[in-house]
Amino acid sequence: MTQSLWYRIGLPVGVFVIFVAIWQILSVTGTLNPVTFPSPLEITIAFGELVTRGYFWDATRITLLETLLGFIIGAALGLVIGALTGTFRTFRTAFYPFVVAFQNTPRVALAPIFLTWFGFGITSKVVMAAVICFFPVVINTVAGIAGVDENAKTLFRSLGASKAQTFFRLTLPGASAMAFAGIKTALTLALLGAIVGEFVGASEGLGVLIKELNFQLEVAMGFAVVIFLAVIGLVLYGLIELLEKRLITWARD
Amino acid sequence: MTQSLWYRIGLPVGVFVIFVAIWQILSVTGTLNPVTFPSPLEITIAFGELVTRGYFWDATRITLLETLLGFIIGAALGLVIGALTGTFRTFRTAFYPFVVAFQNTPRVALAPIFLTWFGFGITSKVVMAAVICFFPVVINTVAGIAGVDENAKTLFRSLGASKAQTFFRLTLPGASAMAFAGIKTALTLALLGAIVGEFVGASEGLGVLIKELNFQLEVAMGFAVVIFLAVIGLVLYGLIELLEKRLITWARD
Amino acid sequence: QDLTPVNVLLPIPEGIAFTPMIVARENGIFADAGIDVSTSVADGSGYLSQQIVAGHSQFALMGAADAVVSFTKRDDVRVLFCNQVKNVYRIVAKADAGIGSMAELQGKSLGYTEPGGGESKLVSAAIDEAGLVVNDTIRLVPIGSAGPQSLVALQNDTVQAYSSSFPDVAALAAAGIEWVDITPAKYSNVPGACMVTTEQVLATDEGMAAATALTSAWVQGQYYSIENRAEAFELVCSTIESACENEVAAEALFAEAMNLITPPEGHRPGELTPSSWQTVVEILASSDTVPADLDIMPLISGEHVEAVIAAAYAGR
Amino acid sequence: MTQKDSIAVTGEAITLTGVSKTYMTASGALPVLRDIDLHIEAGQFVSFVGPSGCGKSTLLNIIAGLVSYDTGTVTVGGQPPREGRDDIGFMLQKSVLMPWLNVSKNIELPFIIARRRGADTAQRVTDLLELVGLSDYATMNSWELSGGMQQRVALARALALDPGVMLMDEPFSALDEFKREHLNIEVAHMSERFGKTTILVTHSISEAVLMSDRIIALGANPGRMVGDITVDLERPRRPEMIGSDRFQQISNEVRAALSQGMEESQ
Amino acid sequence: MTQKDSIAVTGEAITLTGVSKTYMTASGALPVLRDIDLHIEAGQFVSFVGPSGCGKSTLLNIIAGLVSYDTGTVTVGGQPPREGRDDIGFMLQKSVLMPWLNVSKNIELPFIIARRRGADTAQRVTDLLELVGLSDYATMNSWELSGGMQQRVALARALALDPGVMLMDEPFSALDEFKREHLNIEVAHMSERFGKTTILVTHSISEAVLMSDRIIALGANPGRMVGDITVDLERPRRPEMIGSDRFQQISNEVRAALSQGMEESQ
Ligand SMILES: Nc1ncnc2c1ncn2[C@@H]1O[C@H](COP(=O)(O)OP(=O)(O)OP(=O)(O)O)[C@@H](O)[C@H]1O
Ligand SMILES: Nc1ncnc2c1ncn2[C@@H]1O[C@H](COP(=O)(O)OP(=O)(O)OP(=O)(O)O)[C@@H](O)[C@H]1O
Ligand SMILES: [Mg+2]
Ligand SMILES: [Mg+2]
Repeated sequence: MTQSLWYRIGLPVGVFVIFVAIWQILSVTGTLNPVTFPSPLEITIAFGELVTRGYFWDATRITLLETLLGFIIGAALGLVIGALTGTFRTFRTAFYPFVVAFQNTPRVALAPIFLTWFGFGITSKVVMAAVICFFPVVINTVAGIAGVDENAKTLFRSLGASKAQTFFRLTLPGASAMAFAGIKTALTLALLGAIVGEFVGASEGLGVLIKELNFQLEVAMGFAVVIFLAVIGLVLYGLIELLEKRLITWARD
Repeated sequence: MTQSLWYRIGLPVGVFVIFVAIWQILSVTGTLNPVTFPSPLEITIAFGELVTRGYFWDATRITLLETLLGFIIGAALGLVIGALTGTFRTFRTAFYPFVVAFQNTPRVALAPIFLTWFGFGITSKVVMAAVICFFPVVINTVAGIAGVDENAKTLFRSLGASKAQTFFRLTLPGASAMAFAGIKTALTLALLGAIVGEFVGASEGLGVLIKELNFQLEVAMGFAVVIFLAVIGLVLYGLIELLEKRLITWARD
Repeated sequence: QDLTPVNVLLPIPEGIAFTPMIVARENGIFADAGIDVSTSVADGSGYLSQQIVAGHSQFALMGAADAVVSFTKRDDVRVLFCNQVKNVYRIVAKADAGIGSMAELQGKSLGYTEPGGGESKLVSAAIDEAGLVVNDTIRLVPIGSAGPQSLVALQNDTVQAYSSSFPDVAALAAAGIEWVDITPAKYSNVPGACMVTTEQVLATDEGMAAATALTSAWVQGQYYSIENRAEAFELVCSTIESACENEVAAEALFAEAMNLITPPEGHRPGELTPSSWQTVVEILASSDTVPADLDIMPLISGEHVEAVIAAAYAGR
Repeated sequence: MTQKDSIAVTGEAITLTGVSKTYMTASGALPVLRDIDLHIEAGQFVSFVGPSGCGKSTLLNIIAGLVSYDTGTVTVGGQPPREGRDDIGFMLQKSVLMPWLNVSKNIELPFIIARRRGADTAQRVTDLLELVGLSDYATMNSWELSGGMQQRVALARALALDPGVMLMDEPFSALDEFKREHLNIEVAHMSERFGKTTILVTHSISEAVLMSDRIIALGANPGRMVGDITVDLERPRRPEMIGSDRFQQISNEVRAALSQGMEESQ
Repeated sequence: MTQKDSIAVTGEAITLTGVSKTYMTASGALPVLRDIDLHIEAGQFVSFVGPSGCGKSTLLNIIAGLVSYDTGTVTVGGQPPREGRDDIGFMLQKSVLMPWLNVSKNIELPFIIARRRGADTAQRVTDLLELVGLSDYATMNSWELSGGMQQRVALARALALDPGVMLMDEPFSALDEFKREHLNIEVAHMSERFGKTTILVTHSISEAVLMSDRIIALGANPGRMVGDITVDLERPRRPEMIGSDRFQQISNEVRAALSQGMEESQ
């Protein structure tokens, strides 16, 4: 019953090709309005033009910078807060309800407020990215720490391990697989946060570029940028998965 | 070691009160700029005024409608696609990569496109909400189906259960606890999607109201709306948890 | 009798800026003309032009710059009238900054709402003309439309001047910022938001009828608003409560809105003037968005457009 | 065909001739069973013991019709096995009760799947509950029961359609030794009382001796029969027998057969 | 204090006098152990058997210093127990190897925690690996080992600091009967060889008889000693002994003590 590699790769690629082909045909026959729904060919050509433009790469750099800074800050804070929450009962009781409450607030509504607090440079976008990717890391870190094997804890106690030893030699590695799952989600969310931030107010970045292309009715180019963002999302996801494989070598299934 | 109820409720409430008190003091002493950071008292008063306004409740109604419609459509589709993906290997191989790829796209970037495709009425916000809450449901449903006890499957086979019987009497209830966890996330995300949609273009709704109040520099009222959204998020979360408790009576831990 | 439904796309939600439309609706002028006008809203004109060019919508009220860009993409795009006959975009300096003209922005920071859109083109054109260079002799900061963030940016001197559409300028004025208008004079008569449609719509009897009814009723709304300011203000505030939450801001905004729909001596409200449209082309051409030799006349004239205009101003 | 209003005596004979089975795995063909010849008489209680991975479950699944075989023939009550035969009851290692169904609904499940729920089903469920001593727990949630009670519900479910043949794959492995002995005796009694043909897969030699009429010892690589030991302890079985000399003799016979089988494998 | 370069003989005596323990739970006070008096000589191998929940683990944890007690005194090698005493080795039901550490790093863990890693640690780990027969697996990931191999790593780890006392809480419960017997014998041999005082908690009577010098039977509600049976089988122990008459006699004695205890509890 194991599927061959050919099947596992061929089938989705086939589906993709058919999808694009139908889209192209619908475009050529005029069923799809070229203004609101450019054809794959037009989008490809537009992308070809886009990559020759310096401003496109500037925008990409800015957005990536915001994403990565936001991710690093958000994930690091998430790990620290998650570790505190998971380790100290009182901390958990006192602050975790707020973490959960905050996670249930539609955080885009905060974008304008961040603009006010953190200014018009990249800081407010970095903060938006950080805030949005903070929560999954906290929640997964807490869950990971809660999931550390009780037997292993007993073992460490019996060995007379200090609090620090238990934390660094058991809790941290034990929770890391779970925490990393949160970190993986966080990276994608950081990109989202950066784009939201740019939409609300920014002078540079791919979010801004989408708006500008929209004004100029360069719809195909706008689509190209959106698809490019999807690819960035996938590449970031792939990279973080690679990192995970290297760091959490012992995770199975 | 069990914490008393008093402690579990008193501690976070205490933290909240202290937080609000410090905020109020900083506001009164002028450390916080009232334009960017109105005091809790001002926000409370502004909220008191807001609830007397008809337009506030109209906006609430619209946003809730978008959220709930988007949630119902997105969650229902997510369940169906998740069930197909989880049940049929070929379907999974062919389409799941796209589900994952799409999940990694910053979907706010799609908001303008949805506006173009689905018009300026509430449809585009409903679609945004649906799209954003679709994925967690798909992913959790697939995971839930994958997690159905192999032994139970063998039991059903030994009883000679038909595909339909196995699906409705084992797979569906067996996956429901996991799927519901996705549905819980989805509801919060639907609210987020609706607000994002409104930010990009809408004539009514709480997202629009936030913009309008910001424009008039009614900052305290703007904050009140954001906090109100947080409360809506929490209430929705609470309701869906209640529903979960009623439906998935057998879930423990 | 049955009213014909007409949907108009707006770049911002209904509010004080659209007083003539609200007057026309509330006072039954639209109904008398046989139409029932509803609106849909997107965040900015860019989305509206897409809808018009794609043929998904029949009428949209959009910035003049967007109308011109649409026209370059689809040559049967037509403008019927403008809601404001004067420039809706302003470049203003804080009164205490000692800036009296564009040229004096040298070494200063100019706030503007956002990149992309007609306003940013006007800003770049104005900066070019003043001989300034962005990121060198002048800094541009996107501080968004009126709101706490732009107010703070002005208060704490992050920017010394601001460019945006008139409602933002008015709202910030109401919040205590004193302005000096430094918009170059040549831009003062650039049209504001204008009603855009296509020949495709006007070529049908129904489309022509709707366009005529919409234009004449809206223009009547403009006349009424100019002549009965107090009543018009009252009407808008009672119709759209949320827009008048801050009364001072609302009044300031209303005054400015009226100023912009009030035509210069010898002109009619909403009237299309070729020279002001030519200015729009110049602005866009300076940033290579449209060709400098674009012939703008087909956009604002032609058999159908003229027939609509003739009917709208009949008797005025 | 089967009586529905009481627990009937309906043992069926099981015959395997020359059964072989090879799994195709990613790393090549894996022969799991070779040339199994086995005849089990109607009403006999047989246990399969053998090292992990020797093919006990595979063999049981073949008899249940859940797994196909490559060569040979299998008949249960004269018919080839297939899934969903309601004269074969299957009981797995875990009790796998559906947590969303209460105790009696769990027992009712086979009737629903077989589309045989009728006017008499409720009565039948009541009888079964009484049989396994859970009459007072009919409407309990299945996860509120202790492990042993869950096993009894699974037993009632396996008996629901009154099968002539009971197949049990390590049904008691989740219990501790004390509870296990207790349930062993109960199941042995039930089987004695209704004369059903029963096959039990187990890792515990004493469990096999305590319950069975006959023990089949299996060896690994590939799975084959390395011993066929008759258990001539009197019935009904009692826990005290565990200490008896005869019990120990038989246990040692099984142990010896298994050791022999292991050596041959190496 | 302890020799580090070889596996030393360092058994220590364990004495409990009048030990009682009551847990405070949400539903009130739960007396778990009452008046336990027990003296275990240096080098003795003792098993605790008894029904689930009777307090076996609690008693073991008290001796390990992991759980406090209410009344009485406990000494291990003359000292009161406490966590982190490196003359007490603890082995749990699950082998709990750290998956992020390879086999030898897992064995090294006690040295690291006790801040006793030195120049000779590597040699010591090599010795231990040899002792448990895993020399070839030093750099394997712990999750790549079979269950039995994992148990042996856990054993090596428990022996790492060369403790005089070994405490084992159901260390073999995860294994099937065949693997289990094999490991039982190995551990019995190790204990014989090094003369360590050993306490084993188990649910399996035959495991207890096979390995121990003495078996303490516990009864429940609250936990108390209901039997103290001496196992006079010769050493070294061999698997064949399981079938012997003496083995069965002793098993039955234990069984009887447990039944007795259960009746008293009801
Ligand atoms: N579906 C399958 N595909 C491939 N190999 C299988 C499959 N099922 C079982 N096997 C292999 O067949 C052999 C026998 O498996 P089986 O489950 O019958 O053993 P068992 O005797 O029941 O073992 P245990 O006592 O551990 O339950 C094992 O080597 C196993 O890995
Ligand atoms: N931390 C605790 N708090 C409260 N009660 C506890 C605690 N630990 C154990 N108990 C209770 O004490 C009793 C004895 O538990 P213990 O784990 O010692 O039993 P055991 O004999 O080891 O059982 P098993 O054979 O199931 O492992 C049980 O009723 C248990 O519920
Ligand atoms: Mg098996
Ligand atoms: Mg225990």
